[in-house]
Amino acid sequence: MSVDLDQTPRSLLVCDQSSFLDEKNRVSSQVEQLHFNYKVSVLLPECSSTPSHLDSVLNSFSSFYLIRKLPIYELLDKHFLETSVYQGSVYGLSYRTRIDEDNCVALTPDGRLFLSLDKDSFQVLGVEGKPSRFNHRTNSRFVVSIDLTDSSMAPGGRSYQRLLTGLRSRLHLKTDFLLSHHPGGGASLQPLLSRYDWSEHRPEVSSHTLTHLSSPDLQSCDPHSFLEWLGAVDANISCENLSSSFLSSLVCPEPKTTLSRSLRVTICGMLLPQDVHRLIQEIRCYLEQPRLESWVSMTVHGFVDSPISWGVHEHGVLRGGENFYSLLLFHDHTYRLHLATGAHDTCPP
Amino acid sequence: MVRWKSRYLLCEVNVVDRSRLLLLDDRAVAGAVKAAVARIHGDYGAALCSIRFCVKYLNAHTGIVLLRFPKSCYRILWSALPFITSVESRGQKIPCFLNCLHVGGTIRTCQKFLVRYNTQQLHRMLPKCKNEEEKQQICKAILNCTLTGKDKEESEDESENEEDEEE
Amino acid sequence: MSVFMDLNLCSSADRSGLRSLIETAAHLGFSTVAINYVLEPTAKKKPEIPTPTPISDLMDGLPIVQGRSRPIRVLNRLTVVMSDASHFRLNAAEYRHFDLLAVQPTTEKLFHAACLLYDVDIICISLTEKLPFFFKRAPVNGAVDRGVVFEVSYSAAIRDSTLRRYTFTNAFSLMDTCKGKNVILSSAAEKALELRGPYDVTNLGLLFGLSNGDAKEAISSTCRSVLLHAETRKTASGVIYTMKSSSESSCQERAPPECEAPAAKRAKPT
Amino acid sequence: MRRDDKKEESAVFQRVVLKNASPYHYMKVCLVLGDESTRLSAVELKHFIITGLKSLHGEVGAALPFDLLKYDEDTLTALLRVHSRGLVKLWSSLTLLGSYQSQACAFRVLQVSPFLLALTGNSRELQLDEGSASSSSG
Repeated sequence: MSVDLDQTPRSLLVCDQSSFLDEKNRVSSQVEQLHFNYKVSVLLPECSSTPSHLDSVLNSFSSFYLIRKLPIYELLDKHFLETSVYQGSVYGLSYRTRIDEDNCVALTPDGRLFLSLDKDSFQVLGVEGKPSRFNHRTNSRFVVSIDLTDSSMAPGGRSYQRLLTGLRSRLHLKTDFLLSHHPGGGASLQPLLSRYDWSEHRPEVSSHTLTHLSSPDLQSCDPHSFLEWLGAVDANISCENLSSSFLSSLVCPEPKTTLSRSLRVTICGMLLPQDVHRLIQEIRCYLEQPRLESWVSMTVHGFVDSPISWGVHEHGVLRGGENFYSLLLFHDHTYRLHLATGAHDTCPP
Repeated sequence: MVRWKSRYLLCEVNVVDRSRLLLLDDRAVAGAVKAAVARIHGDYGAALCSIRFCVKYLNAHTGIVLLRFPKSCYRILWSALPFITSVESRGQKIPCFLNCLHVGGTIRTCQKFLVRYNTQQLHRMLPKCKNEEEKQQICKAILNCTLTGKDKEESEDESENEEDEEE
Repeated sequence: MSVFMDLNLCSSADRSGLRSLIETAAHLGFSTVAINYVLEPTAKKKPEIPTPTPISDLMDGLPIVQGRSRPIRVLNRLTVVMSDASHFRLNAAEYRHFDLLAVQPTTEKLFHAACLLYDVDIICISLTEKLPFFFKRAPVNGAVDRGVVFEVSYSAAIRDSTLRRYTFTNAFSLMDTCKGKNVILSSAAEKALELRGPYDVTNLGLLFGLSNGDAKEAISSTCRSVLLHAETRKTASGVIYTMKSSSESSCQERAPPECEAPAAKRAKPT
Repeated sequence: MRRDDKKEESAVFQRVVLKNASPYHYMKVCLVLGDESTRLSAVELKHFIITGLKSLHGEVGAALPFDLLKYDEDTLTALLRVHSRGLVKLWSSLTLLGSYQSQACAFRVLQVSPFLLALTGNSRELQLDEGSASSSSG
């Protein structure tokens, strides 16, 4: 044992640079793989009001439902499986549960159910799972991952029955649950909703005008300074400091330019990757017209307490469960993508 | 049996007036180290400095001190040593600074180093003797001391008894 | 990881103070807290073992844990400060009123006995004075094997600079001996402003010489195993659990909610 | 700190993975005072934090550079930036600060992250119960 107060937990930042015109670009798969998005924030330089196209896309983001005290075995309901899960594009995530403390549940659009359980619950449930990757000395957290579309999980089958009785009569897992589905998928959630206390929520859109914003040179700026600057813009932090100032020495990286009027639009709630993808397409159209500044930046934050982040990779919280990406789009269809995760996470795709 | 791992720092107390070295004692040096650590590293440092810290050996004649720190935090404690500017002993303030000569894992390695170091010093000093007679005297004195092992001379005394290593 | 717990909130006669302590703990994100009653027998007088105040008397409804939809769980704990072996009575019936049992030995002999013999859940180390003894590996390892945990409380370090130094020194030598295993971090807070959030406590654990993972376990998983250990103390090796049928209603309340679970599985510490 | 280029197929597509390279950590903290009417200015708050650093980590701690990026006097909420190497020291001294001008106080650390952006999108802050929704139950 040695004393080292200088160490901080791991953090990862992946920087991709490519063009939408390049066939190998993977933006759409990277966007699709982050299933549970909490907040999207778009920064439009030299823009005074939201362009109507963007506005309509933002306002057409799918709404989501909050179900209070949903018993998780309801997700295995035969009717629900047939009308929703098998149709695809159903997103579900437990709400008001914390991944490092409580039992968390996630339902992904491809019909997989993820349960992140503490040791007691896991043993009581009695279903096969594996220890969490982020256990420390003892195995105190377990992850159960079930493919509901698999033939062995068909209603009536043995493993289906085992899970159902586990959830229904042994574990009694009940949580508040966020549920959403993509309208194109054809799933219907109403039968499930009608049985419980639920409410419908629309993602909240807000916009904010920033005047006299200094911005760094985006082509030469290093990733961390760029993300810091973007964070400062999002958090309304002034970069107008002297580097010798007592209170704060945060400055905009040189060389910098000043943007007279910029617009920041944020949308918050449980957002679907499909909608985010539509937004990206719309921003690309927006960039095609000649403008004063030829870039737009978009940041997407994932849910901190989701059992998975990108794809099916397990996600956890050590001190903060950050998982977000920031996409910087340019006029010439090139882009820069920064994907960041905290200590308990795998490398983003 | 598992051993408590320690680090021993062999330091030299440098003063202007060598006669005042004789005023030093273990407690004064320990106090000066603790005060410096508390000033530089605050409560946290002061707390670390009370775990198994002690002045293992002090030679007031030559100004050699051997400090023991726990291995896990000796670096942070060591970093405070340069900030010692004086040692207060018997009501007197002795301006001095500590010069760390060697860091060892056991007292034995420190002792070995000290013997070698002092031999070097002797070779450096000998040419400075005013005449041949003086040189002879010193050599004789040293030889006496090593042979009998009982040193009353003021020359380099290496007879530090080997302290038992803690188990 | 399991839920965050703070197994030491100082009890006091001031009920509103205690209420605000529990409320603050819930607000900070602790899901389980224990109210600590201290018994300090001296050579001259032997005080009565206190009976814990039922939570229902203290507050009407339990506060909701922040960011969650369930209320906080409040336990009772007794700490016996021992300066003599006679101060701790094995199997005293009065101890059964408490969910958790802790001892605070003040001599090396008693520390040795507490680690290896006494049927307790927690061994408190007085962190606010120079320890009269060193931690030896043998008794500490014995305690680790038996599932008894050591407690380090931080609120003294908030109050005063001298106490802070002792806290760090003693905590650090303890961690050196037990290598971060079987340690819980708790507040021992008397006032609501002496409580700190779970992640803050984790970070403070680094200064006590714990690693990131160990520090987080010290307020979650290890606390959970303490609770399980406490349950096995009440039961026959965690296999059989007896309840008096006459006072069924009161017992039922204290019995943990997931009672249907196979006892053997739940009772295994860690 | 490690920097490894996973692949570099052409000049167009480039992927760089930065591990533990974040130079700063960001903290969102809130000061709770025993007497709720007391107000601090930004300079006072920074001095107060430095006092805490000095008492816990001595002169080395007092010399630790950190920035007060944003401060709201009404809610006593602040955003701090500190070099990653100094995070543990700053955080621990905030934790152990117990009194401001002889009144009890406590710093509540709301969030810590190596990315400033993460502080603006914390899903734990999602509140869905307060109105704004067309609610129905069945």
